[in-house]
Order: sequence, then structure tokens, then C-alpha cells
Amino acid sequence: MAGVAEDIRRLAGELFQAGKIDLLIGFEQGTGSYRARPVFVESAAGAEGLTWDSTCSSNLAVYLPSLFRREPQKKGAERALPRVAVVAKACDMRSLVALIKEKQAPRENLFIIGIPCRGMVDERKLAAEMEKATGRVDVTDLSESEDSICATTPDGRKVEMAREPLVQDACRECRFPVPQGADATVAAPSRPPANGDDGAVLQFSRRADEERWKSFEEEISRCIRCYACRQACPTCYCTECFAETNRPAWIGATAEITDTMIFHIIRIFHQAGRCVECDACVRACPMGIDLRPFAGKIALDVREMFGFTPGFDLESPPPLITFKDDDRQDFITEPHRG
Amino acid sequence: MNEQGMSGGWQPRIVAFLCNWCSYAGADLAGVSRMQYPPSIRVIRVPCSGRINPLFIVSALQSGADGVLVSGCHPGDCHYLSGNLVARRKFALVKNLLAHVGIEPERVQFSWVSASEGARFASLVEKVTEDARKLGPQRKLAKVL
Amino acid sequence: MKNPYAPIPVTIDDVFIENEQRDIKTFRLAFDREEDRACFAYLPGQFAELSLFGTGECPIGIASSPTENGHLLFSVKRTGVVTGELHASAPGRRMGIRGPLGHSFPWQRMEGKNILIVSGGFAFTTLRSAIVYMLDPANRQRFAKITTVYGAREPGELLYKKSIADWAARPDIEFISTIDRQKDGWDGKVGLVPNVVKELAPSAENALALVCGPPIMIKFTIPVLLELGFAKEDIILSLENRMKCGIGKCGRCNVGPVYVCKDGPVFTWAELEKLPAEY
Amino acid sequence: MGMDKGLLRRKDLDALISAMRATAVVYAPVRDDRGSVMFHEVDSALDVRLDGTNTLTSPKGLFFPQREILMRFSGAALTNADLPDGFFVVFGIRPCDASSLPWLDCVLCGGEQPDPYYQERRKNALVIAAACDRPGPGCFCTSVGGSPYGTAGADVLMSGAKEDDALLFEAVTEKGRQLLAANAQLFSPADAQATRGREERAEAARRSMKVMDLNGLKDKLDAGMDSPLWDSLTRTCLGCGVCAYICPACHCFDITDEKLGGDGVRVRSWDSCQFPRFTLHASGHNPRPLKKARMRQRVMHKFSYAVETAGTVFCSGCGRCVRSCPVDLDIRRILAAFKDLP
Repeated sequence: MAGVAEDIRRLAGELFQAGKIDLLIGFEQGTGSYRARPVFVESAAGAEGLTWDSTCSSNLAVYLPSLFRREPQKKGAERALPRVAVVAKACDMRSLVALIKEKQAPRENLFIIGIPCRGMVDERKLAAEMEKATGRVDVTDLSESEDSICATTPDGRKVEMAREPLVQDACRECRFPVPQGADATVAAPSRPPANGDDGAVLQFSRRADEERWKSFEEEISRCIRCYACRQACPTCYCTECFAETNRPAWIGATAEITDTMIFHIIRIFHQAGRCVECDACVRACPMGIDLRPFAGKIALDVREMFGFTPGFDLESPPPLITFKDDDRQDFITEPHRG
Repeated sequence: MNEQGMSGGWQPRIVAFLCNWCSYAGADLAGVSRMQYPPSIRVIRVPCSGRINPLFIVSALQSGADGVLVSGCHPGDCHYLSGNLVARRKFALVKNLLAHVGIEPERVQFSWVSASEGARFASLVEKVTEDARKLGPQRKLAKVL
Repeated sequence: MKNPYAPIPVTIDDVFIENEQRDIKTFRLAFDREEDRACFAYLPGQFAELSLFGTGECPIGIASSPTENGHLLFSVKRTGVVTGELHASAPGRRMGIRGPLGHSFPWQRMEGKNILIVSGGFAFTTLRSAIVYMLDPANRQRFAKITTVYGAREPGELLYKKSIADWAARPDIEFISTIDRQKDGWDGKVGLVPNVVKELAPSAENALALVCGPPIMIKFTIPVLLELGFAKEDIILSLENRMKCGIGKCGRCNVGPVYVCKDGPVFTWAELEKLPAEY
Repeated sequence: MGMDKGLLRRKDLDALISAMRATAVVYAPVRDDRGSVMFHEVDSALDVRLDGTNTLTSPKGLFFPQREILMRFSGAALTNADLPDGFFVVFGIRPCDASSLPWLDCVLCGGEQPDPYYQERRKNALVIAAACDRPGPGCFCTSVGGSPYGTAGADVLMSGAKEDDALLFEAVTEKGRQLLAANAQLFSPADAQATRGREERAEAARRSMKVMDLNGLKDKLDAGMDSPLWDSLTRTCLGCGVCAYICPACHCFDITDEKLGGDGVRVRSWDSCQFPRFTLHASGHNPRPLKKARMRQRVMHKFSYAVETAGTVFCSGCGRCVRSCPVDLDIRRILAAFKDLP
């Protein structure tokens, strides 16, 4: 991984020195050792602090729409749009494509540094593992080799853990671990792609109706309406969200259970044809709500019903603004004629 | 909405979103033709089934509807050419997503009714009402203040 | 224990359309209970939360004067959800108010002083209250000269037209209304408020200035007043910010360490100048 | 008359909880099936988790619920919601969280118009703090005037004793003394050894934490209102409400009406200064339109405005916002950056 970080720093330095970019969004060492911190770099010197490891899980595409949002500007004093480099795993890359497709970021202003991905470490799994091993979760240093992660505790103890079980569930189900369409791709190992056969959604959907409802209700009852899921999602960029408008006030403003359920159902629905299953929403949730079995449904259905997988091509129309004459309609109610 | 029907027992309450050009006219025809169908229904007229926002549907459920019916022109007959066909994709996803999280599929139903299908409309209301009656009051998304 | 969130029941008594655009209406509210009327002791400059059950609340300056016994006036511009609903309300509608809230204009400091009132557009409401209060026979001798400059974009946007005409004709107040651009049928002054103040050049001697208006008017009026010799402490302004509780708890109307609701809405320029411009 | 301190054998904890449950609902940290520790009602000591890290969310919701109905109306007829009644015990709250309660008191009970709902809950509650022997990652209470063995906001402070076979209960308030006296049969006198052990533990816990020197921070913050640091340090902020909602000291709220047919409620609910709508005027004007202004508000409120209005910072250093921020913004970095300004 050290080599990957080195390559990113070198590439970033070159881009700044060549005057090709104004800004680079990447990762730096976080305060804790559990996750790397997103960082905005504006110079070759700043690029020295860039890092890459198995905790670079954030989807950095989330920062783009606001960088390119057109504010009202005085004539003659129009602000030039920034040229931005983004460090992107395969899922981030797909989010970038989704954003470009939706005109939230001009492709020509982006320099995408693609990083093939072995799957990122789930900090909750890591914490649980550490607690099991040492009784507490503190880690002062994290190092990694090909198949293992080694954590150091404040009192100097080293805990060696197998890497694969620590990988985020989303990554374990990832079908596209190698970014496609980047401007430069750093040489890095990637995980074998999953075949998409039996993920969280399918497992969930096999459960009985009432069991699914119970599970949904239980998960959502933890929600505190902090909107971290929405804010962390690259394709949730609306400046006015249905959950907060007051004319009309679609739902109440509080954490009342039906309001939060509707918030999540509709937010998930709004991701149809756009969700790349990066799991940013799940990671961001401070309450540990597992949205995957619900959120993943929309991606699965869009794929199965309309043959669309978001985040690859820029040309085809988004699935929900188009139709086919033979789109399925087996769900249409046919009343018994009297 | 009052939970008590005329007969005193619980009666399901159905919110129907009907497109202006076909389904609403179909409902009208059922009315002028004196066809019998349950009085459980509250109709909201929309310009086109393409106007249906899934929020309309879940809002109806949150407000206490026991069932929701959405109906537009038959494929090919849309007054705006393809509004119902684009909507069909949305409907398929909404139907699946709601069922996926455990809301009974019969609570939210989609159909096509043309302006000449008064009888189809009547039997559709009959079916949606009967389905809701079998399921009992909808409480999953209904807000209690 | 008194519940500070509980509104006092009132009924809309009468509604007046104030401007040509018809987006500002004055609501006259009558207390449903006599004891509430007796308890509602306020001074010009204070505000109240108007409360529509099922819709919400919004903070509005009190436009009536305590000397107008018995009812309250609120002039409301149709802007958001609550004001929209209010504008759709007819006399007889029952609603609530919470208040009086905030601090009034500094009436103790104003005693014996020449009072200059500068206002623009819709922000005149609490100044109407102040003028009516000062002109009340029981109060008039407590203040020296009263001068008012009140401007609007056009004549139809001036509030309280009937009162304005009365005041303009009275000897115990100098009342100048002005409009931004000449319009047919207007024989009064034409010019932006800060310019009119400059031209009028009221003496800063023993004087206090009350300034309420849109941000742009305030921005250009303050330098004029400073130039005329008004001390920063003697320029009194009234702020608006989004509010919910109105009693310094919900935490959204703060400007730096002060809350507009409980520490304001009335501030001196000397105080405001030190605060971040988050209003 | 009360009792100042006493030792409780671990195995008698259940008896104490049962005794308290005779007159009150007891809330304590409980680990749920997915491993997160949260305050829940308990009926025995079995579920109570006193070791390990702090609860996921702060227990402020026990006093100041996220959603609280203030009044109900039917047409134009209005009734106030009943004030909360019933005694409750918050058992095992961390000193950092307990120390936030006096700040909430200051805002919600202070001034001429106290908040009756919050005030009633405070009156009805007994707060038993559990001293913290293992400050977790992100904790920084000792940098903001707190201590892992602090007693602010608590009625009783409880700490481990006798190699953890016993718990030392020290009453902080009269309410606390009464609790100990009422259950005197469960307690044995705290001997010198236990008291000495307590000092050693407290010292060890304090020493385990790195202290940031934040002396003079307020002046630096006040002078740095327009500093470009606000921009550079908040650029990665996502603008969610995590930090405010899990914070034991954040107390800003919204009041909204909800209606079904002709009936409705007026609800008070948590709000966050990080949301653009928090300050958005109906006219469209927003006094804090940018996220740097919103994060500045959060930091200034806690570390400058509160010092001015309440004489204390409104941050207990519980570390939740550090641990739960999706982008690791880390408020300590912001504080340190301003502290380091010349």
C-alpha cells in the first residue's frame, strides 16, 4: 500500500507542477487510526501529506457537486470552474460518472486518479475485533500486509488480524473493483470481482414478509434524522430535499418513526439508476443502521428490470426518464371482470 | 378520515390517484352508468399517471389510507404519448421496494383504466377494497399523533 | 408553572390590506380572555409569536401601541408558511400569540430626547407603535422634537397611509414620507431614505435615532447618521432572525453571543458593530 | 440526613437497582445485539454495562427527548401536553455526560422562562455517574476542564474499588446522600484503603489522557472570526447533523406543527446549526449560508459565546463527535489550529 500512496503523491505533485489542476481531493492520515481523512490539497507541497491504505473508505465524489454549483454571479466577473483531481476507488469512479452524467461535474474539469481496490476495511468490524482481542478499541497504529492487518494498542500490544474478514460487506459483494475510465490508474492490487449472486438484498428478500417488516422497523427506529446518510451520498446532492421542504411539508421534521421510514424509503427510491452501492450511507450512519438490505434493492431492480448498471456509460439515458414498450407490467392489477 | 363506515364496522379507506384523461373519465363513466362499487374510495385527480410522485403514495399511507390505487391510461393511450410508460418504470420500482421492506403488496396497486372502462374501474375499486379489507387496517406507515 | 410555549388565545378581529401589492396585511387581534388582555403588558419595539395551530408560529413586531387599549395590531408580509396561512385567514379565526417577547426600544433613555425615526418599506411596523405611543397625550411631553423619515419604493407600498396623512398634518411631529422614484399622483418627497436624511440634516444634539428598514437602507443610513454626529450608542436598530422559541432557548437567532429574541431585537449600532454580521 | 459514601459489593448491585426500581425507572448503559451501548431501561444489574466505551449517543435524550409533544390541538382548541412525571434514575452516566447537564440547565431552565418539560425531568431524576477508568479514543475531557472522575452534574459518583469486587459510591448532592441513606443496609463504610485506591485510579485515568492546552482559546477564536482557517478546516464537512445530535451539550431545537385532519400536535425536536435551514429566513435570506459559517457557529457557541453568557465552555470532551464524524473532522484539530494562531 505504501507504494500506492507514493504513486498518488508523485502524480499529484506532477499535476500541480504542470498547472493542470487547482485542487486535489484525496486522503490524509486521520486522527484515529481507524480511518483515513478526506483532504483538499491545493499545492504540490500539500500533496506530500496524501496517503493510501485500507481505511480510505470515504467516497470522495460527494464533494464535487458543491464545487461546480453555479452561484448567481455578476456579469463579467464569472468565477472560473476549478480543475479538480479526485482519488477514486472503483465505486467512487462510478459515482463520478453518475455525477458527470447528471451534469453535476464537467468531465473536462476532472482528473480522475483511479485506484484498483482490494476492499476497504470496515471500521466497526475492526473495532469489534480489537475489543475481542484486547478488551478495548483503542489503536495507535495500523499497518498492513497482503493478507493481514496489524493494529498496535496504546500499551504497545500488537494484534494481527486476517484482512478479508475485516473488509466491508459492500466490498465483499463488489462486482467492479477496478475503476474504468480514469485519467490515470495507479498500479495496485484488486480483489476478485463478486458475481452478484447472493448479496444482502437477496438474503433479505428471502425472509418472510412480516420478518422483513420487523427488521426494517427495527433498523429505522434507531434513526436520529441526522441526515448523515444523505450528506455522505454523492448522488444526494439536491439543494432542497423533500425531507426538509415546508411547502409542502411532505413529512414531519422529527425522528417520528413513520416520518423516518418515509424519509429512507423515498431517499432510497431517489437513488434508482444512480446508486453505485458504495455504502457511503451505511458507513456514515452514527447509529450503525444497516441500510444495505433496503438500499441495495433499488440497484438490483434497476439492473434486473431495466438492464441498467449506473456509473459506466455517459450516453444512455437514465433509466427513469425513458421506457421500453415491453417493460414488465406483471405488477399491474387486473381486476376480475364482473 | 373516519374509521367507521355506514354499517358501523371498520371500512377500508382507499386513496385513488386517477389520471385526468382516462382513469378519471372511467370513474366518471362508472358513476353515470350507476355501476355499484364500494364507497371506500377518495379520488385525487392528477394530470397524468406520470405526475405520480411516490411520495404521494406513501403520504396517503401515512395519513391513514388502508390502500392506494394508482391508475392511468393503458399503454399506448397516454394523452401525453408516453407519460404512463415512463411512470410504469417508477411504479414497478415503488411496488417492489414497498413490498421488499414488508408492506403488503396489496396495499398499493397500479392499474390502467380507459375512459370507456367504467366496469373495469368499478371492479378494480372492488378488488382493491376487498384486498384491504382482508388485510385489515393499515398501521405500518400510518402516523399516530 | 407558566408554560412559555403555550400561546394566549386570541381571535382575528379585523384585517386591513396595507399595500398595493396586497402582500402586507394588518391583523387586529382581540384577546379571548379579559385576564390575558390585562396581563399582556408591552412597550413599542417588542414582538410576539403569532401562532396558528397546525401550521406553526412566526415572530412579528407589535405594530399597535399599548396606548391603543384593548387590541393588538400586527402587520404581516406574506412570505412563508405561517404568514401565507395568516393571509388566507378572515376575521373570526381563532389563533394564539406568545409574548410580549424581547426588549422594547430604550424608552428610559429616550425620555427628554429629540427622537429621529428613519424607516423604509415594511420595517415600519414597530415604529408605528413607537410614534402612536409618543404622540399619545399622556406621553407627548416626555419627548422633545420627533422627526420621522419614512420611505418606500412607491406610494402604494407605504404602510398605514391614513395615519401617515394625519401625522404629516400635525404640528407635534415632523413626518416626511418619501418614495424612491417619482410616480404620477405623488406630490410628496422623492428620494432614497439615506439621501433624504442627509438633506434634512437633523441635529444630533440630545437626539436618539431609531432605524428600521431593509439591510441596504440601513447600510447607507448609518454613515449619514454618524456624519451628522450621532454617537454609535445613539443609533438604535431592530434585528430580525429566524426564531422558534422566542425565549432564548432554541438557539437559532443568535448573532454571536446574543440572541435576537431575548437580548434584542433592539440593539444599538455600538453593540451591533462588534457582532458578526450573521443577521 | 444522608450518607456521604459507602462501598457496595458488586453482587449487591442488583439489590440496589431493585430497590431503586421500587420508586423509579432505572436507565443504564446496555449493550444491544449489534454491539452498540445505549441507555435503556433496565430491570436488573445483569444488563448494565459499566466497563468499555461510552454510550453511542449521549443520555441527554432522557431529559430532552429528540421528539417531544408540547401541545395538542383540535381545530382551535388547544391543550398543553402533560408535564412528564415519574422518578427516574440515570445509572452509570459518564462524568463527561453528567457535566453537560448543568449547561443544559443553564439554557433550558435559565432566564425568566424556564422550559417546564425539561425542568420537570431534571427535578424527577437522580444521576449516578460511573467514574471513567478507560477514556476511549477521541476522549478529551481533561482538555476542556473535565475529569474522568468529575462530579459535575451528578448526584452520586460511583467508582470501582477492592480490585473491582466492590463499587465506591460517593454522594455529591443531598439527593445522592438520601439515596445512600435509604439503602444503607446495602453499603459498608468506605475504608481508608478504598478511598486511597480511588485517588490512585482517578490519577491513573487522568494521566492516561493527553491534555491540550486551551488557555486563551476564546480570545484567539474571537480574533479569528474571519480567519481563512474556517474555510480550510471545514472543507470536508458533509453538513450532516451527527456532531450535534450525539453531543451531550448541544441543545438547539426546532418547533414544528404536525396535523392529521383537524387534529394536530406542536412538537419540539432536536435541530442542528449545521443544517442550512436552521437559520434560513422565510424571505430566502440566510445569515449563515456557508458551511464554514455554520461550523464556526458550532465551535464559537461552545468555546466563545458560552463562556461569555454562561462562564463555561459547552463541551465536555466526550469525544463522540470525534469518533462519529463520517469524515473525521475532529473538533480538536479546529481548537488546536486556533490556539496556535499567533
